[in-house]
Amino acid sequence: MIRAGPILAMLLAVFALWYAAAVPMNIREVLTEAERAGAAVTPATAVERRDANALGLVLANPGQISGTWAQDRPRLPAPHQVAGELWQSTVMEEIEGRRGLLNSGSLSNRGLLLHAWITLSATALGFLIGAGAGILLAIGIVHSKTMEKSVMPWAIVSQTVPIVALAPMIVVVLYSVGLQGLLPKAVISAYLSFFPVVVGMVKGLRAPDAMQTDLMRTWDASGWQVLTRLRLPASMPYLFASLKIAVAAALVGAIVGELPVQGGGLGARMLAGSYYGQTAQIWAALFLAAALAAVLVAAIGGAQRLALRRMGGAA
Amino acid sequence: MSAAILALALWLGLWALNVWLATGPLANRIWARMAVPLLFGLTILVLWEIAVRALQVPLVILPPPSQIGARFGASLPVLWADFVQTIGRGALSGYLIGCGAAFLTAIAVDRFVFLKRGLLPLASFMAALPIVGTAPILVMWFGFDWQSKAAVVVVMVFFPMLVNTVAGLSETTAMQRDLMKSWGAGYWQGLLKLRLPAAMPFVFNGLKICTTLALIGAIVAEFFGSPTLGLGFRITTSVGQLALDMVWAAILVAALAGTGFYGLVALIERGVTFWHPSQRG
Amino acid sequence: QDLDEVRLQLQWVTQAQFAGYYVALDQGFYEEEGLDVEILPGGPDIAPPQVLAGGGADVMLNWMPSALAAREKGLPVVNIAQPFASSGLMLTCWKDTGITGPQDFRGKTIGVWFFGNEYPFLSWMSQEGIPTEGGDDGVTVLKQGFNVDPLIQRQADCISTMTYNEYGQVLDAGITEDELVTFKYEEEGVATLEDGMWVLEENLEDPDFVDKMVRFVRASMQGWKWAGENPEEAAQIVLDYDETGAQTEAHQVRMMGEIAKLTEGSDGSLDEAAYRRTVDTLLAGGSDPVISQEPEGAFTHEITEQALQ
Amino acid sequence: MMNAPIPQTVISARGIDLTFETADGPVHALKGVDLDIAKGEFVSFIGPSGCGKTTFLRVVAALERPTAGEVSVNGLSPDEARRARAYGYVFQAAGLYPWRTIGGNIALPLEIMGFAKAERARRVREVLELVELGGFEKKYPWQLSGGMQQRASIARALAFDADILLMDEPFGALDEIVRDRLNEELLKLWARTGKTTLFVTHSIPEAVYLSTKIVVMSPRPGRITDVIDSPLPRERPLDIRDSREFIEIAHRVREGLRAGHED
Amino acid sequence: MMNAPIPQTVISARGIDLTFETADGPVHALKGVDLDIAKGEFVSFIGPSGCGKTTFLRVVAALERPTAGEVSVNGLSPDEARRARAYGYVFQAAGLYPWRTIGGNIALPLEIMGFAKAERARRVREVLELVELGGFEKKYPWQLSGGMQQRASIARALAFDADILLMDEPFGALDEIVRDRLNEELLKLWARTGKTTLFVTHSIPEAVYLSTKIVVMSPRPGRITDVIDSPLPRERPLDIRDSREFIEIAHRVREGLRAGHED
Ligand SMILES: Nc1ncnc2c1ncn2[C@@H]1O[C@H](COP(=O)(O)OP(=O)(O)OP(=O)(O)O)[C@@H](O)[C@H]1O
Ligand SMILES: Nc1ncnc2c1ncn2[C@@H]1O[C@H](COP(=O)(O)OP(=O)(O)OP(=O)(O)O)[C@@H](O)[C@H]1O
Ligand SMILES: Cc1ncc(C[n+]2csc(CCO)c2C)c(N)n1
Ligand SMILES: [Mg+2]
Ligand SMILES: [Mg+2]
Repeated sequence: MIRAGPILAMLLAVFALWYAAAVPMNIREVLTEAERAGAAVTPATAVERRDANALGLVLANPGQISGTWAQDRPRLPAPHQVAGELWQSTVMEEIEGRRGLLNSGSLSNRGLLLHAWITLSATALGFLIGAGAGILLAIGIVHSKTMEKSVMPWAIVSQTVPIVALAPMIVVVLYSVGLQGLLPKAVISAYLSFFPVVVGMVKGLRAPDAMQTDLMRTWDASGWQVLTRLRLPASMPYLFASLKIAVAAALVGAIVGELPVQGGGLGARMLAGSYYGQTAQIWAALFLAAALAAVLVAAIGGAQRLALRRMGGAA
Repeated sequence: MSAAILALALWLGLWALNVWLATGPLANRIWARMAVPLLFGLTILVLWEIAVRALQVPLVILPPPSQIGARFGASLPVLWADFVQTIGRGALSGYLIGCGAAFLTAIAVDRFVFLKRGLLPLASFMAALPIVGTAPILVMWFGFDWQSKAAVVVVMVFFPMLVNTVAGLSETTAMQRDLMKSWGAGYWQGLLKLRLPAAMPFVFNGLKICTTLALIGAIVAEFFGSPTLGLGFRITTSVGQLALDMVWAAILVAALAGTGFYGLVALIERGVTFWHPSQRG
Repeated sequence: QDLDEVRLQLQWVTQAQFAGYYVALDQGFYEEEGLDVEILPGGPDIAPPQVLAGGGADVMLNWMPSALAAREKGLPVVNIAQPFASSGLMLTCWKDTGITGPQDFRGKTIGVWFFGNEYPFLSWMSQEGIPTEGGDDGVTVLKQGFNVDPLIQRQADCISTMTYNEYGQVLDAGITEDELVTFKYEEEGVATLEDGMWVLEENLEDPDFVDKMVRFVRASMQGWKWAGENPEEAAQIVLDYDETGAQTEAHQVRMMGEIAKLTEGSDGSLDEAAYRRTVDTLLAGGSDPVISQEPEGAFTHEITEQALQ
Repeated sequence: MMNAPIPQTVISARGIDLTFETADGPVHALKGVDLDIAKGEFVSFIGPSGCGKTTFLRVVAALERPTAGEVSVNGLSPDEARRARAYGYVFQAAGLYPWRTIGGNIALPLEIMGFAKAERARRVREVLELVELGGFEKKYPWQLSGGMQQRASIARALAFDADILLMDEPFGALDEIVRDRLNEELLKLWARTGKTTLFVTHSIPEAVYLSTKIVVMSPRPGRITDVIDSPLPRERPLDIRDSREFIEIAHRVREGLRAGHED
Repeated sequence: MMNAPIPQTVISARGIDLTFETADGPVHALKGVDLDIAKGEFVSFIGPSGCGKTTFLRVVAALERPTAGEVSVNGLSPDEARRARAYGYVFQAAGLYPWRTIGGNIALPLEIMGFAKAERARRVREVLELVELGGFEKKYPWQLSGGMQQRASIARALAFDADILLMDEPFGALDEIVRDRLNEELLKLWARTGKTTLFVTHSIPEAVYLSTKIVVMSPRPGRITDVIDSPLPRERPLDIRDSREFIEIAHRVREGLRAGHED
């Protein structure tokens, strides 16, 4: 209860701000519509309003404020519009839609749930590939000076390549060499998620202090024993911290990989929404994606608690 | 077949040279330390060139590095203008505004538990908003020019910077804080003389992460509308024109700029956090 | 029996612009021809010629300027059929900006699609003698995103629209036709051919491939015919195939109506006069022409001739 | 276990209880602690690990608030005394700020208290001499050995001339020889300045050697089991440690400690 | 400063030099160290901070390679001896792995050395009894007090029955009473097992109480300044510390230390 208080207060503040911001953001179009409908607005013509200050317009036409929260294609949809769209495109679509769960027996492609699922599966696959590759690379880096010196700088450079910008092209190229379905998106996901894992795991695998590794030496432990008995357990807190970042990155990767809209997914949904000027649709997909990220991060947090409990819950 | 053997031989040879450079008697020389990653990069480029030529990959799929280099050299003025537009205007101003705002917010969040409890979860939610969705909206709000790119960058860098700075500000040990208290230090004194210096390693961690994010944000935002220049513009239009060499030349600019940007921040970090164990080597 | 596989790369997301193909698929026209067709939606980030080059598709739909440019870039693509007889491209401007003709574009901001589709606009401007570097004397060109917001938000004075899609979106946004001025490329004499079917030249040496294409074109044209006759159903079929579920029915029905006007009068074979006009427009592109030489062998009538028998 | 009130009491604790609420349940760190400390006294606290020595010092310095009971420092509450900058606190570990040089570390409390620049420089030089670190002003903490860092942290606590010196095992990490020398110096310093000093240690000889009063504590809950007023003279050469009185007091302290361990 | 060769020498060091190359220039940690240690001896190393005690132990355990000189352990090189698993090393801090229970920590070297599961369980139980931690097998390190952790770490070093025990200030962080108790127990253990033991400490009484031989070192560069063979009997009750011999040896050690500090 004590913890929920501030969040609720902040949420309220955000909603209030949001509603307030929607007024000047949308006023111009509202006035234009009102003018078309024959109402008297000041200034009277769109040309005059074009360079007018938005706040000034609001003050000059206070009667039109409620219209800014009820537009069809708002610049900034009001919270209840987004919530309504979310409700429509998840629950209502599945219940009532021609292709919804109730009527067709499978999730509707006009609803968001199917797209969230598509994105989620690409994210999961990409995350597994990326995290796995990241861990292996980190192990290599920790064990080989040459690997460290040659690969590490390029791992950094690799992240300065605007992969997000290349994603569509890569997906196309992969598609043309026969990689289809989830895999091309997962490759982008993996590319974005491997880096945080490498950085975190290199730190984590090096976390044991000199004494802990020296002890291993006095027992004449093999490299493999040191890895499994010391480095890996010691790296767990670092691993989970980076996995949380990585899973969020993987989600972004999957969404970006959906830019070529074949196959659907939340990314395709957002873009298609933007092609057809469906603002509410973009916002709904956007919020669902953020919620998905929150769930994924929370899931990793759960795994973390479980693992740390099994490891004595010290950290 | 012979190309495969040639590639393999080259790979093994260069790798062996690298092993020797990295672990051999010269390993501590500065030039050897620089040479190792460069040699690794060179190896990849050579293998790329061989692969593209041997497999006769169509130019419109993947051009060889030599052609990319030639295109880069021939298009310097265009690429320079793109660089100025995307990185000089969009990324840089967004980076400064976003990181600055996050820094100040972090100080407020650190001061008021209420904000920490209320704002941090919201900020993390905001961080999860994918750029693909936010960019079109921000382009719609802020117009086609660099301002909308800066806005996208602000949204992208805000959260990582906030989280890092908040973590950094609470990085002091109880003893360090107690000392301040025992001297009767006020809030601002504690902030300026203790918490901010102690936070610097984290602040720079955030600043480094944000360099690449800023770059990516500015470029991707250009997909959703831009004037007729900029790296993102160049990449998309060139893909459309099948000028893949130009696409890669633009990517090269982005990677060079990103690496330079990152290196610059890392350099400043060295100067500011010289005292931190990770910098003392 | 074994069906021959054909992959078709569209140049935009699933919408009624491609109704003929979806109808042919849905109504089994392809199957009747012994074809197993896979339709790959496109989008603003997919360059169909690249997909073709990489072997990701057998046929692509492309606008002729972009395809001819690819041809000059060393990717020999050949037009095998041209179901779209006329162009749907136009500029849509606010009337209140005072624009009445192309000469009024000076000093204005205009949104243009790039990605290979800027060519017709650039050659039009160079024919008019209007520089495109901005300033009072020239037009300021924006790379337009893929919706009509820039016009509605008045970030641009004019934007590119297609008669069948974006123009409808502008009207859907509540703007009335008399608030707008439109310039159809067709009417300005700078029209270039749009959605044509293109394949790689080397594939045409393979008789089996040619035979496959003949059947493909035949079935596709049958689809277009059916779509023109049953616009409502065609729109519904398109909606069913849309994987993003983003379009609305009303919009697709209207789009189908407009598309039918563009395919009208085409039996799929390329009209050489229209081809001539397209090439001339492109060659006239001023300082930075889209194509620098007269293309050769960029089309063939072989397929359509066999298909129409 | 109260000792008679002494004139000019600087610190007076009455019935201090302190309970930490932890996830595993409450930890009773201090229970019914009464103590009076007169001006200029050198009081050592000794007791097994976890008996509440540190906690008591922290209560005096207003770094911890007791659950029950009253502490007054010069008639003020600990918090008022803290804000009046009455304390010089030396923690068990050196606790130097790594981004400041030794000189900068010592100057830090002076900056915070608003000393003028020249005065700061003068004082830094002075206390550095005192702890034999002249010439190390420009070095960073990590460039010094543990013992030198500890001395720098003592210098920092001395620099601003607080009335009350609180030292929590300041010599824990040092070897016997250095420790002896620093003990001698601390004693001299104390004799010269007459600062009221509260000193925590684990070493019985150290406690006996330094103190005018030794407080023996027992753990869980932390209580005072013995308060020994030392009969040793103020002048104490190192070899006083071989004297009968010294050995007797040491014996009494050890017995007190053992008793604490037994319960 | 060599003592006469003793039959059955286990460790023999001849002219050991060790110089660390650091950014600030070379640090001479050890210089010309000669030492012979016979089977079953208990050797304490004492000397000011930074004199090279730890470094010497590390050289013996093959964790550091000397710049010059020869060490042999049972006629082997230190590295061969390490691979023959001749050492049980106890570091200054307990160094238990926090993700393993006490039992798991003790079993770890046994796992690594390939002991069978039943044998591991048996030994863990045995050494836990030995250090009086029976019943704590399933606890995690942080659930134990510092003293108990230290005992667990000693148990870990004992479990695999190495010939040579190397202990680096194992009791540094404990209070006097607990330390006394552990000293007594360590002595009993040593008497029972007869393991050759090398023990680093800062405490003179501890060194004298435990050792058959005390090595006094001086710093920079680390040299041996005195080697004292203890005339004390093997059986040592705690109050032997008040005996004349004890005090005499302690005096000699203190003098040796002071001399080291002077140069
Ligand atoms: N912040 C805290 N939260 C919970 N328990 C605490 C806290 N601080 C101290 N304690 C507990 O209070 C008791 C007294 O601790 P204190 O640090 O005062 O002991 P000490 O006498 O200084 O011991 P040492 O000699 O080991 O320094 C201990 O049992 C300790 O575990
Ligand atoms: N890895 C290293 N690199 C550089 N110098 C080192 C290193 N290890 C030890 N030294 C230096 O070698 C000298 C001897 O160190 P050592 O740890 O052996 O001292 P010690 O006698 O164990 O001291 P203490 O009692 O403080 O533990 C010191 O001056 C120390 O600074
Ligand atoms: C990046 C890109 N921009 C423009 C087009 C041209 N285009 C061809 S079909 C179509 C849809 C109209 O509703 C458009 C805009 C393209 N293919 N790709
Ligand atoms: Mg304490
Ligand atoms: Mg040591």
